[in-house]
Amino acid sequence: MHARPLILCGLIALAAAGCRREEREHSARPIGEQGPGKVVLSELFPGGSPPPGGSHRRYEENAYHMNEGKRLYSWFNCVGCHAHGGGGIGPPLMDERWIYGGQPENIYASIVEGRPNGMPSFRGKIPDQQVWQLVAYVRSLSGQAPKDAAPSRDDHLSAKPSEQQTPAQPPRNSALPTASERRE
Amino acid sequence: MTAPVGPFAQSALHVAGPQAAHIERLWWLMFGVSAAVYALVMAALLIAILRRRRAAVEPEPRPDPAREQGLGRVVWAATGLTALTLLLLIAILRRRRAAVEPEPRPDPAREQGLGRVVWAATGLTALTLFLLIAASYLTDKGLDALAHDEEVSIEVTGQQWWWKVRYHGAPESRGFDTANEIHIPVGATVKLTLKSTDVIHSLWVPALHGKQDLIPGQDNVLYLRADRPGIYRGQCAEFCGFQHAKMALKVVAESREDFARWREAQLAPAPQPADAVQARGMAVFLSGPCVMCHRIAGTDAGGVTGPDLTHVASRRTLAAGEIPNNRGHLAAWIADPQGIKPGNHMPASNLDPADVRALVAYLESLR
Amino acid sequence: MSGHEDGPRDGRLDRLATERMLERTWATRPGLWGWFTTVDHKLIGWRYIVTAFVFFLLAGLGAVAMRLQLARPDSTLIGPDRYNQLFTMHGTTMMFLFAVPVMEAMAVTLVPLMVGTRNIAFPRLNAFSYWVYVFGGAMIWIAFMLNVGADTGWFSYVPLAGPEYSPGKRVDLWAQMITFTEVSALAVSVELIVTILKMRAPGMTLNRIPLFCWSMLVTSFMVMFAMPAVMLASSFLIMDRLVSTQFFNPAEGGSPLLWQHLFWFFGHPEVYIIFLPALGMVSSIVATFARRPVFGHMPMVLSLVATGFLGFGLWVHHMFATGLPQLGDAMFTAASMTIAIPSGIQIFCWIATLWDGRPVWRTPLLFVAGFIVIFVIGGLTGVMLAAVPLDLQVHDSYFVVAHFHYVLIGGAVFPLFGAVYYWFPKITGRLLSERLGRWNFWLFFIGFNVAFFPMHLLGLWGMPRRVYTYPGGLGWDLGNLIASGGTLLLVLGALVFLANVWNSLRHGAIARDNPWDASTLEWATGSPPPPYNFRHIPVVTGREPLWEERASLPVVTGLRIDIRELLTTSVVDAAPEVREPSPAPSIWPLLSAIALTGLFIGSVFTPWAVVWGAIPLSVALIGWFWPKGGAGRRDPLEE
Amino acid sequence: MTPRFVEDVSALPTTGFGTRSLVWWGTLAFIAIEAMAFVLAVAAYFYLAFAGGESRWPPMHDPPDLWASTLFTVVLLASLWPNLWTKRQGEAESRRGSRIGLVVMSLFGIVLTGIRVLEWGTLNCRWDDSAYGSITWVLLGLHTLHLVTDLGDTLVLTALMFTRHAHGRRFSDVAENALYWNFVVLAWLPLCVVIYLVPRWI
Repeated sequence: MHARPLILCGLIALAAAGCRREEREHSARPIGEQGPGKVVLSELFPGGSPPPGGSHRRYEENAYHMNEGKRLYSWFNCVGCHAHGGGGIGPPLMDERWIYGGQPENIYASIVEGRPNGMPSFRGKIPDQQVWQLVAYVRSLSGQAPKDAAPSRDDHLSAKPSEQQTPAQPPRNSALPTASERRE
Repeated sequence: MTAPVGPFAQSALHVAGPQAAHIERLWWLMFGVSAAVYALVMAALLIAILRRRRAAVEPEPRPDPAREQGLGRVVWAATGLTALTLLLLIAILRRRRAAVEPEPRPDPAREQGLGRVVWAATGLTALTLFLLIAASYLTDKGLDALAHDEEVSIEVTGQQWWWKVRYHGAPESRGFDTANEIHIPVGATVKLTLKSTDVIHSLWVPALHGKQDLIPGQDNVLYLRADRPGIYRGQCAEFCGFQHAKMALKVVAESREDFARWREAQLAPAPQPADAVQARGMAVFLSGPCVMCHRIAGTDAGGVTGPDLTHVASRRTLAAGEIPNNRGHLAAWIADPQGIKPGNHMPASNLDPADVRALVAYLESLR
Repeated sequence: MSGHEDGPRDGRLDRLATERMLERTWATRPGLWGWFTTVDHKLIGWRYIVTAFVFFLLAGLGAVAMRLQLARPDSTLIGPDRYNQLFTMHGTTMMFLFAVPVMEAMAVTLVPLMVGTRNIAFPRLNAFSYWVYVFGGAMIWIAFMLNVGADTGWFSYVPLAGPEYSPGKRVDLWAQMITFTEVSALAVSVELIVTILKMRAPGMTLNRIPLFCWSMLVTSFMVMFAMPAVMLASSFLIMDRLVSTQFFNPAEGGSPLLWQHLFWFFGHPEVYIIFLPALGMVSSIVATFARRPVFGHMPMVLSLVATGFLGFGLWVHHMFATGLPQLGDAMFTAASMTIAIPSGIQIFCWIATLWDGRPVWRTPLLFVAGFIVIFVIGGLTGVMLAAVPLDLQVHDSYFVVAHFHYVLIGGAVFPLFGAVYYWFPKITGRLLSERLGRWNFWLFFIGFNVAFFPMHLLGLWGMPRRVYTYPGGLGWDLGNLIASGGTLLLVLGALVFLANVWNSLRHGAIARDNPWDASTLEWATGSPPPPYNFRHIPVVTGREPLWEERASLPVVTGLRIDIRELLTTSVVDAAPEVREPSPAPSIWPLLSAIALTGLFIGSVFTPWAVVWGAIPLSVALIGWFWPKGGAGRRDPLEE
Repeated sequence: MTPRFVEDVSALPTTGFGTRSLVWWGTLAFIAIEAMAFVLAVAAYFYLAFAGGESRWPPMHDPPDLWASTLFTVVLLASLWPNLWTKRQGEAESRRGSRIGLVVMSLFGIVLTGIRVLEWGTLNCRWDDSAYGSITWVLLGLHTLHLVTDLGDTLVLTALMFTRHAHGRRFSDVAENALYWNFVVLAWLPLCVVIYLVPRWI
């Protein structure tokens, strides 16, 4: 009997979290409405700057968006260079090292603007919402997303533990990889 | 909004091929048997209810059998499903009688008589069921009788929420991809290999055959034949998510000549733009979001996750049977796919209206 | 043994003193505390029934919303996301939160009265099962209100319900709801089996058990052997989604069809779990109103048992379109059609009973007649669906929707409403209105047929099920409009029913002990029954005890009445064996249910909740098991 | 209705063993439910082995090592004797015998749980490697759940037997607890064959 109010409070808390996590918005805003106010073009971007409006939080806390990001990651062949996060031709995405910053708007910029040495620009090709979905998913690769919203295992061959089970690795900025590192 | 289709283009009772015809025959057999059984049961129930109506006026523990028989005949003659229900209604509304003493141990002789009737009915039920099992088994055999020497071999892959259709050729370079529309020659056996890359779907073209599931990790096969030319609608029959309702396809059964002509046309690469507008459309296609998912043979567009658009203009519908394929609907679909089919995987684009016009002109040229 | 020897016994005191003492011993304390701690099977049973009907109304409202959406082609009233949640909630609620629980609830209320005992076996487990059920149901509906409603259908086929295609917690909550309801259903079935086998009144030998109790016995056994399948399946699903097991992932050695096998191994018997209790209700009603015993008691019992066995041999007929080997298909066709025989026998026996009896047409019998008229159609279409070739056409079409509504509404809901009209006076002490009852029946009967008969045609004409909209021009428009119209009649019928209940509770005619002059033991006590059910445990001398002993009721004496004591008897002959103490009220079942709820819901978010949640659960269970008081007082039971 | 006294039951006992005990029937029913779960889990194992996506079984793993399970099985079977002895003590309503038996059985339970912990390390697979790993873990997990549950029961009952409640119905509880342990032992034998030997055979 005394547990009732407690349960109620718990439910309300869960509800608030649940709504953000479970929303399924499919009406993507059309392409062209570009994300963060200014897209930085320099090669070196300091990470750690607080997100401007926090609009990307919507994506990172939302299971559906992150799952969409996961689908697009494979549909748009990100796997081709970055593998399932382990890296290959491109840098790995599941560790704590970020050359161009590991904050959402950094990753957003990398996708939209492209980066030297192979990362093409997808400006005009990937609608804004899908870029944010990809950003959220990419961050979940290094465990940056809430565990109850991050994608679980694939229904295909599992190349790595699911994003849900990836331990969080807070992003550290690192300089451009040295030549020797790149060769590895 | 919806693509026009004829009435009963997706009906299991308006069949166009031997497989579906076998099943339709079984249906009518079962319907006939069931209707007869139902009429008998209802008649029995009705008599059970009606036969003692006089008892209320003058109690009669053992009614005269001859009269009972006569009453039975009358009621049997009056049998007919709706009529029976109506009679039931009247009979019940007219009955009013005081509660009577219960009879905890009914007369054994009467019980024996009832027992004989019940056993006879049970035996009859078993016999009927046996016949139906046999009929079902024979029909199943009949479905298998369609020789497995297919003239056309088609691979259908279910995807959320459209159908990828691949025609195998010999050599394989004579194969091609299309979507949401299957052309088959009339009178030819067609083999459909059914696959899925995401969730379970089910292919159902009632006019030609029953349904078969498309299951990830498992290939199912369906043989069918169309005996009449026509356009038959089919639809996904296994719940597959958001847009399960709008995952339709057309089967176009045409003469062998028409089919051969269609096949040759599909094999060709996409035609080059014929004018400046189309050329601009092609440029928009190649530089915009379209290329991320769609392929047009003969161009740089090589996306494989969406439908192949090499000959998109030759298809009758867009968005898996949802809208007719014409200029207006095509433009609407490009501008706002989420409005037409919420939740589907095609994102809205924010192209300049002139670009959309050019893009539509280009896509319309891909016959 | 010591300490049980002394104390007042029934039969040694006068009637009033006996009743006063029994009342003091068995009554539930007034107030909230009593409400939370009661172990009286009647209170819990009524609570169970009311809760199940609330879920019935919620799911029914969901159906109305769906029919509004489908009334016209290309309707945009409800979008796909909401619609998919709606039909999932409708199916899930109807099957897991209404149909099975309401049948078990009727049994929890009636079986102890019918077999002539003072309380159900393991009454604390009974209280626990109710709390678990209500928490599970509340969880899934609160989730639905918060837009976290499951949206993969009541069958939740993988991979659609798997981790990749159903992100978020929607399906996890659904799967956990299964766990809740299964725990409660399994607990109730154990209670019922033990009550029916061990707690029957002396003299109620095996062949004198009322048909309703037989049907509940068979049902309970079916629950015991069917529900583990779905618990296993839903556990696999949760583990796949939460800790990345690979049960249903074909790329890693799993199989999506494993889900279907496990689900339907439960799912088909489930239909009979819902249907068999209804058959028992029909038998009770027919016997009472035809004024004679049901014809063919033995064939009826054997049919129930046969249905119970055959029910486990049919699951593959839900999977004919998955491409299984043909020989297996043929076997399942034969098995599926064979089950029509025991069903047929029962229908024939009831008709024979009505034929030979002198039926009194009150509302309960009206519902039984409606049941036969509707259910036979459902049975016949079921035979059609068992034929593989025909199934390939109509499977997952509206034909199937029509079929199982004919079977489940015709076969279970109509008898259930008949049963409510029949036993309402026993439960509440007041009769429902006959006039409103008839309105209720005819609105239901006509509304049901108008709503569901056209669906047969829609299915044959190619309309698949589980679609949130459909295009016009395929010949489906009119049928859908008619079906939606029928739904409104059903709603009216439900309103009449609610009005009838509401009105009767306040102004209904007061019921005597045995208002219908029925033959089974529940009518031998007051309406409503006192907390101790019977002043003296009756002795049964025939199949229709109250008809055989019209002058006075033979009873036993010698049970203690100052403590909760009841009589257990031998399984076959019902010879008295033990004066069995029965547990007193306790708060621990509720606390255990809360602890279990915490564990279940927590485990949706982190697997470690299973470990941490086990601690409060263990504490609560130990509290439950730990005996109270000193010698001579009742000790709690282990299970 | 007017009652007519026909029989006096006041001489009946207030507790019974075996089929005369309600708890015995309840225990049996729960055993049946759990046995069904085991049967279905084993069926799922064979379904995955023969009809799942793997061509080899076990796929890319060695079969589980045998030493821990052999030790477990031997100790488990050895526990049957003290268990049956305890059951007889309960049925004889011997307070001392029941106490000794329950203490011994608690020790057996603790030792077996310890061996079980080691056993998890010998499976040579993880639950998320493949369907083989998943079903193997679930089979072992199901049995562990029963093992731990019964250990918990036994510990609570042992504690009870040393309190003032050690009389009357406690003895039938002792007998029913022993019945459940028999189930835990018997259920293990087929599971052991499936988990440890079947991968070597197919």
